Amino acid sequence: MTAPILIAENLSKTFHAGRRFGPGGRQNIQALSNVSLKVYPGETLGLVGESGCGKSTLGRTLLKLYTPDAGKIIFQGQDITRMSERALRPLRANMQMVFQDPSASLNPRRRVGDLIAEPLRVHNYGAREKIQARLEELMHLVGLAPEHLSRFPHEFSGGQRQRIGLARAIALNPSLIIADEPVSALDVSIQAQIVNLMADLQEQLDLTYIFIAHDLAVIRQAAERVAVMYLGVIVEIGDTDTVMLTPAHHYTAALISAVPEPNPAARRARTILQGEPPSPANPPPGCRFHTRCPAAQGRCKTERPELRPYGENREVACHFPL
Amino acid sequence: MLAFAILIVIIAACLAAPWYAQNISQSDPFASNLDGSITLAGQPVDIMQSADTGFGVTPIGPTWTQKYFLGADDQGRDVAARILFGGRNSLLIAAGATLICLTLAGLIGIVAGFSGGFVDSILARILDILWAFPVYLLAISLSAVLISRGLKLGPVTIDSDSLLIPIAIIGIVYVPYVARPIRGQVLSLARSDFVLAAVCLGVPRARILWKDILPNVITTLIVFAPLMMALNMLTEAALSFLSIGVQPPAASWGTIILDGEGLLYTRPAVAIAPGLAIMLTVVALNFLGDGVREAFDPRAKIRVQK
Amino acid sequence: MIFLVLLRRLAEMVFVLFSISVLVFLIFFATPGADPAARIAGRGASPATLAAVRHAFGLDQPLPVQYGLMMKHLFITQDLTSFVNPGQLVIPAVLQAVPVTLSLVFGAAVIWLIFAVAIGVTAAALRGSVIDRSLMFLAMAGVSMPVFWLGEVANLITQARFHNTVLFSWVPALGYVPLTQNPLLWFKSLVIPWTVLAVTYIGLYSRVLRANLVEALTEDYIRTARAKGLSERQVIFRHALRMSLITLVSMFGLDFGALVGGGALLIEVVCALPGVGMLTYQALQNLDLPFIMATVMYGAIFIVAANTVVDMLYLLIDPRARGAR
Amino acid sequence: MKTIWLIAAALLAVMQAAHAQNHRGGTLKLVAASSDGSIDPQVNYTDQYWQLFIVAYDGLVAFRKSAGSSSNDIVPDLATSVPAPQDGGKTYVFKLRQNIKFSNGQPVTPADVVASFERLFKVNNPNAGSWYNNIVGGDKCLTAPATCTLPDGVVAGDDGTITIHLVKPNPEFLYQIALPFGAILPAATPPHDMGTIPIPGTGPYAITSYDPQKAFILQRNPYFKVFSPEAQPDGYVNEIDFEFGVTGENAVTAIENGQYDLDMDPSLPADRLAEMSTRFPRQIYINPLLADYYAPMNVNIPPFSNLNARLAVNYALNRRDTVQIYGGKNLGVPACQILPPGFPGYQPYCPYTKNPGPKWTAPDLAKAQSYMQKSGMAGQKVTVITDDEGVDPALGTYLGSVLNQLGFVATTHVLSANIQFNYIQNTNNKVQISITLWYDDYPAPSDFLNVLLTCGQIHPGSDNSVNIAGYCNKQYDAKVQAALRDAITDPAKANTEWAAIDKQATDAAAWATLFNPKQLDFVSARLGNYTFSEQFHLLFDKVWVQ
Repeated sequence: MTAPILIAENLSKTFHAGRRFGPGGRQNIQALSNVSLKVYPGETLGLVGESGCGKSTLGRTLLKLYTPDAGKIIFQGQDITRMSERALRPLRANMQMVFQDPSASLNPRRRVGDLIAEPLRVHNYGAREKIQARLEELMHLVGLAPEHLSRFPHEFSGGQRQRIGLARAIALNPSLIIADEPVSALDVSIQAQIVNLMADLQEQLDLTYIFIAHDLAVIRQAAERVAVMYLGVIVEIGDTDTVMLTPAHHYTAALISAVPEPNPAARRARTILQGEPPSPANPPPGCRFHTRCPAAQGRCKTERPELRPYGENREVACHFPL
Repeated sequence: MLAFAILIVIIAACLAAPWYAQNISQSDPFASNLDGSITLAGQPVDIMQSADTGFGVTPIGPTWTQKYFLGADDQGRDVAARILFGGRNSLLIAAGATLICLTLAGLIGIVAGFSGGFVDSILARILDILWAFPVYLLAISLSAVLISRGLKLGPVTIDSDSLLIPIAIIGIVYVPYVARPIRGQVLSLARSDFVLAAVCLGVPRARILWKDILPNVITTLIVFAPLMMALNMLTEAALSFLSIGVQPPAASWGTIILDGEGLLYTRPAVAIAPGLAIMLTVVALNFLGDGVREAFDPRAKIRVQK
Repeated sequence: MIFLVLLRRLAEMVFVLFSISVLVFLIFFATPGADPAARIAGRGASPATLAAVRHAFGLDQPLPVQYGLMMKHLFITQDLTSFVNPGQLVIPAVLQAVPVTLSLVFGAAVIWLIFAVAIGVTAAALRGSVIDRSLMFLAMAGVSMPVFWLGEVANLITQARFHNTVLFSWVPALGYVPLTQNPLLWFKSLVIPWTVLAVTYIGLYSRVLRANLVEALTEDYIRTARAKGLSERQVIFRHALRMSLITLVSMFGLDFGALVGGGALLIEVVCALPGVGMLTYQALQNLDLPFIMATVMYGAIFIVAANTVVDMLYLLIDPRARGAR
Repeated sequence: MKTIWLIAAALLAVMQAAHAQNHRGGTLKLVAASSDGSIDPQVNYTDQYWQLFIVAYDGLVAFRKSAGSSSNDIVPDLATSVPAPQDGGKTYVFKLRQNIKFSNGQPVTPADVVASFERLFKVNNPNAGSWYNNIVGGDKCLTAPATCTLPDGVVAGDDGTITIHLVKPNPEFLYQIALPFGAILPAATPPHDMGTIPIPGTGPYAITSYDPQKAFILQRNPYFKVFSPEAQPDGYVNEIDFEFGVTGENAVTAIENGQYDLDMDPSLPADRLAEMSTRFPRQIYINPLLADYYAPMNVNIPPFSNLNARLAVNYALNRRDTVQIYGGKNLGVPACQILPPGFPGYQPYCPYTKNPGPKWTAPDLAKAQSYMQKSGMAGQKVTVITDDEGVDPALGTYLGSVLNQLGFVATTHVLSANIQFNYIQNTNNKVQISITLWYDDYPAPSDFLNVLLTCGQIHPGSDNSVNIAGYCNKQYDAKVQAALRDAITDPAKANTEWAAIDKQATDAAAWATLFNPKQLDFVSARLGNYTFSEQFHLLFDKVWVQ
């Protein structure tokens, strides 16, 4: 196997919410706790979990949009954890992000051409004509007409806006794109178009994706490997098919069983999760899932399970895997 | 856009003040004219009319002719011409103060909201202090100092009779009213996805500020502009009324109301006319403000799209 | 938790008040013609006498010491006296003025709330009609009038021009009559100032209320209410108005605080009401630092307190605000 | 014949007594916009409160309580007679009256007199350093007020005499102790400004309460018996209520309605004058004031350091216009010189008019322009500093307009009346020209010519530097000193000298005198026996309200 393009080692990130003496006092929300991850060139790694589990935080931390409190991020062999923004800037060309809500991630007051040209200008892509040519090429790549360059984002539909977001992300020929729920704001029919477009682009441009989603169906369609997160921790990681068909972690199983199965014959016994997920401000000790786990035992309450290899290309963090 | 038209008319009229004084009223609205007289219906009439008993002198009332159209003030000056001249100062001060207020508020709001941390805390504290300082008290205190001694700040020297003093004072006192929402907006902009996207693209902070944050802030400032100008207009009038705004012989609508206060019982037109002028202008500005807000406010736009 | 919040607010308030007091103190000493010794000593005092006065009043001490002394007299021993009327205690004078200002602001508030709700609801119910437009224009005119000017004009009409007509012959001479002394006269002497002060706020509040109501009427829950067959009036009064009033309450808190804190200065001066605003105005005219200090502190306390109360109300009304911030 | 005369005299006395009895009682209600400071008679230096102090306190001597110029005379008060100066004008011996009691019931003793003079220093009386330090030991008291004693200055004899020794002769000493500052107070009065706490006195009225936000109230002094009718007659009214917080327009209305008897503020609203004079002519009293409205010009900074510029202003000023602003020709008399009409040493003199002579007639604009040209000051920036009370802003605006017509670039700054007088005195403020008003303290020419125009009255950087123009001329000062000396021995000669000094000061044009104002009192319909003293204006113990 080739060397990973991105390695995350024991990343932790805590947010401080509220003021020390403010209403409710100061809260420390542990969004990431000792997360480790490797991403290989050319693959699509899915990142899945309930909302609030820290997957978006992980995505943003990997891109150094947030600075981790502890741990290491190694991108293309370089440790970027403590790099200054200025030193990081050349590397930014190689790692990009696509956001969930294209209407929020595109400044409504700037024209599409201006928006897409922004990275080209910042990274001194070349003269005006060269940029213009590149813009048209990009529009073509994402399936939009070059005439649309002079329009404003609000003149487009949601799907078209996401195409613009993609065009901007690929403008500098990055190697890695982290797509943070890129399709969850879109209609289902459009979702497939975007997922297909992303797959096409991956093929053409040799891209690596981290594809964040809460929708298992999308992950199944888009990702070869999947990492399942719960309360700031990766509980299971492995090939998508393996994980989906034979989940090893009880949380993964519950997640999968919650997905409506189109084929009634294939319906399995459903594991229904009890209650709300605990607050990330006050995560339970031991296995973070033990409060809701059907198989929880005494040990789960005190001892935190580490991510351990479990079968081929798979790791699970559970004392009593399925 | 009627409001806009009215404003244009008012501004034009005030700009035409010298022309009016020279060609219509034919008097110097800044020179006392205590022993002059004019001809009305063929009769010479004193501008300052002494009572038969020898007590009290009453200026001539509205003649509704080109000279002394609205009568004279206690210096025998043509009130109509003074209102036009005064309007220039009132508008100038209101506009100047608006400019200062919005610039300062924009700067403070952006710096506080975008830099966060220590700088933000300091600036937020300063805004808190200004906010809790009763507006008129602050304005009056500052005026008391500046009007009587002028301002010397390093190389900058402002004469105590300069219009810049009321402009600066009024500009400063309302800064927190604008800076607070701007700071809030910048804070939310700084956390917005498109700024995050820009960071992700490797856009330098300065460029993000310039390209992504500033245009949004400026839009907000433009929405604020007519409303602040209306507020400043009223504040200027109040300060001048308390004789700590524009200093004689210069006039503003506020000082003319003050002049008229002493003649309220005999010549109410002197005080009423500039008050109406203020009201008309402020109404126009407020309506203009509503218009601008509807044109710029994203929420309003969404509603239109629906 | 509320206790902690209050504690934090209190600390903030103390900080703000401290800064304001320092600011006032410095502004005062930067003001020419404000040498308190010269004014205490009287006209024509010789330099030796001036020096003696300066010493007797501690005005020869360094500024920080003078500041400390003043704060001690204002807050701890509470026996701060005027520079202009020697021996006059500042705090009783302020306390004496408070009922006047409260009378003024309370009455005006009652008037403006009643009228603002009536006008706002009418305009919202008849939105788009000529009545709506005229009411909103009048409201805008109310907001746009200089309040001191309106007061002058009201005085002109009720005290001079039409004083001898049936309409205004009941209006007593300007000034304040304590409620305890003669309730009827108290009422009569305040009606005009109340009205003048209320006009701006009627304009402001009715416009805000109308806008809120109109927006609320497009919300889903209102559609549901309509679907349930409620009449338009019921929709407005039971549902839309209730939500819109929250905004109004917070506006009201801030405005009320500012007015009680001395924001009614102009109207008090114009209508000759010896309230806190008038006291402040006179203190500023006299450059009577102890009085300026006391009234500014008083005003700032009210403004900050009003802010706090409004924030607290928000916490109580809107649970979402608790987690945020 | 004789009996008839006697009967007639007796009848007259009875009638007068009945008259007095009929009018006795009631409350005199006074009103003003705001209060005026301490009610300590040895501290307060305002005309308003002096008017009240003179019915509550007595000095050893007093100004006669009468109308007209006889009110400028010194009469015995707590002393049995007005002493003639001894020892070349350096010693005065007073004999204290017996059996006089303070309003707290204590008898007045020589010890009270001594203590009162010492107290002048202990409370830092404004004139302690300019008048009373002439008492032997005064200068020492000035440096250490707290421990002030005057063992060689004010000496109480066993026989009820008080002997006062002066350092040098002073022709105005009796005037200076006849003012409320010279009030004799109980020796036990605390040695600091009493502020709002009333001090017992010996007059027909005693201060019973004072709240600067509300009212100043005097009631009859139960211990008062008439001892010197010229100095301290019994009053008619039982109580004097002086209320604060009612401004010009409202005060006029209230007096028209009979709610108050008199507005104590110095000027009435100009736009009500015509109405008052036509509707209530019998309630108006006009009396000349020994006062100048004037525009001091700072002779030490440009442009008025140039004599020609000052002359130009003086020639250009239309003093009739200023009188018009003040309220019309019946309320003021145009003037050019320093001394007001009727003052000792007054000789009518006006060089700054169309036809120079004793009277101002019209401005001489041609001369003004030629002086202006000579001065070369055209285009200079000038700021007129005026206050915000009464007609003063209008006078300031008018002066600015005149300056602009002359070719200056003038603006007018309006300052609060409470600070303007101090502001224009302080040399640090670099005031070029201002509008102000000076009332006499007592009828001696030095009160204008010495106090307002000699070198000794300039205190750079101080808010109390009453020679506002900064005029300092050694030769002029010498003349003033000579006149002061001669006043002791030969008052007539001194007055001639004062007239010459007045002329010299007028010619130096350190001021532009505008006019001598008159006092207009608008009183209620019920107020009777209006008696106007030139020193203290309306005498409250003379008027009746029923």
